[in-house]
Amino acid sequence: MSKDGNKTYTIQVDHVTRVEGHGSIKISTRDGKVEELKLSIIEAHRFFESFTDGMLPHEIPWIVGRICGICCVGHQLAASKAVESALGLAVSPQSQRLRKLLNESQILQSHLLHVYFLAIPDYVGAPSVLPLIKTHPEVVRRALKLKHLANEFTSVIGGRALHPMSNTLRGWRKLPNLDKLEQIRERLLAALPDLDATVGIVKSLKIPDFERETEYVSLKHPDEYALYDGEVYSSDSGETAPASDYRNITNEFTVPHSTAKWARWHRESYMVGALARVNNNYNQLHPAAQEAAETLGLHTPCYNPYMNNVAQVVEIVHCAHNSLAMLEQVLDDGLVKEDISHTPGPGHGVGAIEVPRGTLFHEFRFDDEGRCCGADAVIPTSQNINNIERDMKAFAPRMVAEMSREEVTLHLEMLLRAYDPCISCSVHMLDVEFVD
Amino acid sequence: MKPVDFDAHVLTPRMARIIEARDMTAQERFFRLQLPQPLTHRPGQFVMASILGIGEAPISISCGPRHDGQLELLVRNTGSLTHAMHQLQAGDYMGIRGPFGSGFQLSEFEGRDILFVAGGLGLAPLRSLIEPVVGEPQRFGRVTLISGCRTPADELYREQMQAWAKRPNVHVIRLVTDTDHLPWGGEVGLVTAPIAKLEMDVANTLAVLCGPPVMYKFVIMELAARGLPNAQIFIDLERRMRCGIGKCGHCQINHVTCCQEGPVFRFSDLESLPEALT
Amino acid sequence: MRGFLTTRATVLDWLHTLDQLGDVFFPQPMGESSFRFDKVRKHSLLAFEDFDATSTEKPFRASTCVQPPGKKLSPNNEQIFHFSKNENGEYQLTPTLDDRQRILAGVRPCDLKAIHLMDRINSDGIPDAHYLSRRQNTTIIAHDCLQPCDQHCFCDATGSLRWREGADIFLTPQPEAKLLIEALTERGEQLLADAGFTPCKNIEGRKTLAEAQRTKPFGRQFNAPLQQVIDTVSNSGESPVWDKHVERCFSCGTCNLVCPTCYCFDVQDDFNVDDPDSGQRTRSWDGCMLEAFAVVAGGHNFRPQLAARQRHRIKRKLAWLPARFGDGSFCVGCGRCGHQCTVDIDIFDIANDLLATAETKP
Amino acid sequence: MKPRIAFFDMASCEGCQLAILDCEDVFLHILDLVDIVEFREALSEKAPRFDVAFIEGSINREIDAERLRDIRARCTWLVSLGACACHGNVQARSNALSPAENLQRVYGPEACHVAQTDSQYWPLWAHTRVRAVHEVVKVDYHLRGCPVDRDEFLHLVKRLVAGSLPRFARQPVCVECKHNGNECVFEHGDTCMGQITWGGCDAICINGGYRCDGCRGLLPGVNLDSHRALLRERGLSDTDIDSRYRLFCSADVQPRGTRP
Ligand SMILES: Cc1cc2nc3c(=O)[nH]c(=O)nc-3n(C[C@H](O)[C@H](O)[C@H](O)COP(=O)(O)OP(=O)(O)OC[C@H]3O[C@@H](n4cnc5c(N)ncnc54)[C@H](O)[C@@H]3O)c2cc1C
Ligand code: SF4
Ligand code: SF4
Ligand code: SF4
Repeated sequence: MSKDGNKTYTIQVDHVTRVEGHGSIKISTRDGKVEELKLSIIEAHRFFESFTDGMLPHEIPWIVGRICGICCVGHQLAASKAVESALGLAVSPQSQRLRKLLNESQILQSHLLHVYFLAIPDYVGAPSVLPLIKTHPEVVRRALKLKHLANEFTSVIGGRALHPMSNTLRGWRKLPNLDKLEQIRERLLAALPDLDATVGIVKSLKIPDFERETEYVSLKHPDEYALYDGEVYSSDSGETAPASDYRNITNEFTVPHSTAKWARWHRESYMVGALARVNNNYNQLHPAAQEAAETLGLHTPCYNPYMNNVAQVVEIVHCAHNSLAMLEQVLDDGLVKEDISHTPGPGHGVGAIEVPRGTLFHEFRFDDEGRCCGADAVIPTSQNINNIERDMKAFAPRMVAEMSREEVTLHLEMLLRAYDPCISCSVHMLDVEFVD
Repeated sequence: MKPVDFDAHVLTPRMARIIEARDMTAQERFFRLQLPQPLTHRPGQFVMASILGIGEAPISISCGPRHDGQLELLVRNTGSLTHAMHQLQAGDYMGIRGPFGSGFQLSEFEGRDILFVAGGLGLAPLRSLIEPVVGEPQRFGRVTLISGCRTPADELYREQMQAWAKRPNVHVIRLVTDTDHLPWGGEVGLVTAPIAKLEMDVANTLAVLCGPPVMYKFVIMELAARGLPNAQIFIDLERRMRCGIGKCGHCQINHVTCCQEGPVFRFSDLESLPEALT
Repeated sequence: MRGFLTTRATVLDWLHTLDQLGDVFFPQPMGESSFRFDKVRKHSLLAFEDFDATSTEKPFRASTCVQPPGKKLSPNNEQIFHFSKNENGEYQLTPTLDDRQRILAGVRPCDLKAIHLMDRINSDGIPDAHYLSRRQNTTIIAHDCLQPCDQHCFCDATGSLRWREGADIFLTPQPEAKLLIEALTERGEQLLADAGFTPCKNIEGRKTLAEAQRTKPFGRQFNAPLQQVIDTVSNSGESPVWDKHVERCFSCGTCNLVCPTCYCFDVQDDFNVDDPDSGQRTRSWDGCMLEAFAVVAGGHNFRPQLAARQRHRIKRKLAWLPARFGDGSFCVGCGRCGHQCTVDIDIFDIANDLLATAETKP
Repeated sequence: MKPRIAFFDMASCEGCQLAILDCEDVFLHILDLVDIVEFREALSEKAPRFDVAFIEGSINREIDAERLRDIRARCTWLVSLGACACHGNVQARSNALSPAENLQRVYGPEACHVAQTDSQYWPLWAHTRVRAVHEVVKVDYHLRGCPVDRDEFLHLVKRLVAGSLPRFARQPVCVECKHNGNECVFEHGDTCMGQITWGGCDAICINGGYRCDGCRGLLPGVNLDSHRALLRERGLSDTDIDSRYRLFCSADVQPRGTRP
């Protein structure tokens, strides 16, 4: 029975806080039944398709990072891969390794931010991270320390933490400083106990008990836990498809209450992101990360979307250990200045990469002069949003029956935050009809 | 290179306690400071005044030489440091370095008639010379002060000017360009206006000017019209200054540094400095 | 004073041992084609001068470093003092004087003269403690040039090519990748005392050998003797030459910021976020070509026109400071300003243009 | 009382807010100096009034402009945070097309029609033109760059907290590039916008091996003719040059009549 006396009400949460970008949730109930539930994306559009027009190949990865600050590295790398594929440019093993480091540094940054700043406050009943400074100072201090380390990690590899400039087509304009890489390695090593403590905190959180099975989609790679490279895998079909097939995977469509587009593949909706990746590629996680998953009670396949935050912690552990191993290799091998020249020309290419929130696709086309004449990007959040609304619709009747209005609101917001949606991106997506 | 002796504290201020702070106008705040040791300054010199952590700027010493370690400054709110200075109260501290600059040699003024022309805030530095001159009437000749500002509300040191005016041999002309419908006992016009009518013993008069750059050209034209030689005119120049010791380069005017050779110049010396009065 | 003759390789090893005394700096390659005056580390590539242009070893021919070595004596963002409050609530101010030993090696004659001129500036009037503290704890190992470093060089024309004053040790390239090493001061003598180099018996003969090898004429030459250049620039007030040379100028200040005899600075205060009662004052390199350089409170700009700022810059080098110090040209002819200016505005061309217009005047 | 500061985001990548969250090492100390009362990306709290409002992002719709006017009325100082707020940034490139064309390009003709005719949705969709913040309300300070420089942000906050005023050097990127002793980009054959771009970033892109693409906007009164001529001499066509100037739209909207 509803704790709330009034069973007929409408909750409207505009400008949901502690998410990237602007979303709003509307739920109307009548006599304890959910009449309407809508997840709207109210972010203003930024019309990215109009701005890649006419750009030179090397400018694309640099500029499309501006789609989203928090996933700027992911956009930069996806675009680099797409443009390189369009122009047939080779990337050396050294550059590939640096790119993987760059990507994992950003996954660390982003997951830490979301787990500590956006998710944990909900679980301890705080409106934000600020009150935690008084109630849980050691947690906040640890969060800030880890986040700072992850940022500097990105800076040392990429030139700065946001919109890094050192990576370009084919590789590095200016190689990272080896002394600084060594320092980062030492600091990462020293931070491993802080990761254990992070696992400890998240273990103590009471994750809402809700399950809805869906289709889980992520990249898959034969040799490693797929983050930078791989083909697109579906838990429904159990098969992979090449990234260039992304249009047949995402099947984007528009709904009027949202400035972001929606997606579906084998069923009415699918999920991408940390939980999808852990579900699909559990065996390739670093042993320390598998151990963390054990500790945290994350057993695959896991159908609870709230567990996405837990999966993020598992990935934090994975990326830290994996980065350490890669850093050691780089320090052993040293870095050599490589030829990264290229000539702009015509071409068409697609690139896919795993970013914190899921699989990101970029596609570009260049005319005979090497100027961009077609661009498209499908962002994780626009793939997830459909699934989120369906989760909400599935959970809402139970919520309305069992919880107060405040709790309903909180649980809906928490669900949105659990997905770690990047609404900015979802509206900032690229798309143009292609002129073949 | 041969070793050179230096003062390690040359760019590091000493802290001075504010013993009096009050707004003189909406834009200018008056400070009286107590220094650990007296500055032993000459009239016309300046100090580098600072708030630690905010910044430092040249500020003219606006009181005559004194031995009690007190120092008076008048600060106009124009930017980042002076804005912060306007929040300072008695009991707060200011950093002080100096005194710097040439200043005036009192002996040069002995027995001479002196004409002071002050535009706006220019009265503050001139006051450091007017005070000792008015204080020893037997040592100096006739003193005339022309002080102009925008409106009556902007006038500085009003009571003190009224007091000076009561002394024998001191003549004070106070002007505003606009009364702004406020009560006003002085005249209306520019500081240049009274010069033509002044009683003046041209051979024995020294003129001392301080005000905004635009003022100088016109005052000098009037003085020239009265036949006052350039060697008898002193001008107090303003430049950007960052160090006060002739190193930061900002105050350089042709081959001289305003903070060392200036800020007070004899006008005849400025003839070789074409940039001085731009 | 004594002299030695030894191979470059030996000198290199010796330089590496000097870091026990303090930081050792030497020109080293950076970027695609530039050099940086940088700390000598284990695997640093040091850019020596060669006796003749035949050496295939790379990179031996160093062009001037982007930032001159003298800047190590007044670094950008140099701390002047730091402050904090003690328990009694009183401010404590401590001037920051850097008296660590350091060695500037591989300093070319033009930069050596520039350091000498900065010594003059900083000892003049009220001495600058922060510069002098560094300078007096610095040993300079200078290195002769037998060929102009690039097409911008005009050090000979400004009287810097044969400059020796200020160096403690002087290196002169010799055939077969050897160097003549001379102690010029007591300090240099001490430094060389236990280096174990082979003494050179015929120092003068070795110097003559190098002099004979020197390119002649060396670098660009003014169209008149230096004194005439100084006189002409000194007498050039309003001139169309100034306007001509700023048509393409960006007022970007690069020419100031790379010049070894530009020393203007701006001052900044800051307090610490974790303890707002503590903080520091620092100074950073400024430049008279920048628009805001001569702006005072209220917004009045004493040099609003680009041409006036350009004239100011040139006249400081070739008129006012020479007049004030009587030490010849304050432009040492290193060519950096013309080289680094993206639109090729060059003090050398300006001086020659002023000479030409002065000649055509009746 | 501690100054109350608030952050608001309009159309942006939210990177500038992140750049501020990136002050982790000093974050707790900043909180000793100021009260952060709104920061949607990190907090749920909301406040009616504040001393300093930071606006991130460009103004793309009338509903955003309304929201901005409301914020202006509730604060003492208003600061444009980052290139989007200062001059529209990359999304202002869409200003070359009409709003309807832009909508059609992204969402297709049908959705474009619905969006513009269905009153339930049109405020959400009604894209006008991408505007900088100072085109809508008075702006006291501009924190430039894509993203902003955290040191400049700290400087501004510290100065306002201390009762002083922030000062941002009005000088091109070349100054900081030379402070760092970098090799000029022109030296290795590429071209750079450093000479005409507002500095304050410590020339970070050149330090990182790239060039300056002008994300901080044109320095007022720069010699643009000379720059264009120089790029032409370096082999760029006028199309290339325009495309470069428009990369961050830095040459389009100049903040004027406001404190630098
Ligand atoms: C010898 C001498 C004596 C002086 N005596 C006095 C005195 O007695 N009383 C007094 O009040 N003042 C005096 N001044 C003036 C005083 O030094 C200035 O008002 C002070 O330096 C302002 O500092 P600030 O930090 O408050 O202003 P700032 O923040 O430095 O700004 C001051 C003004 O400079 C301009 N400015 C600053 N930076 C820039 C920039 N980057 N770009 C463009 N413009 C800029 C602006 O127009 C601004 O209004 C004297 C000056 C000199 C040289
Ligand atoms: S470097 Fe060239 S463009 Fe820049 S200020 Fe100097 S002369 Fe002008
Ligand atoms: S003016 Fe130019 S050539 Fe002369 S010393 Fe300075 S940088 Fe070198
Ligand atoms: S690289 Fe760019 S910013 Fe640096 S000096 Fe050259 S033009 Fe200026």
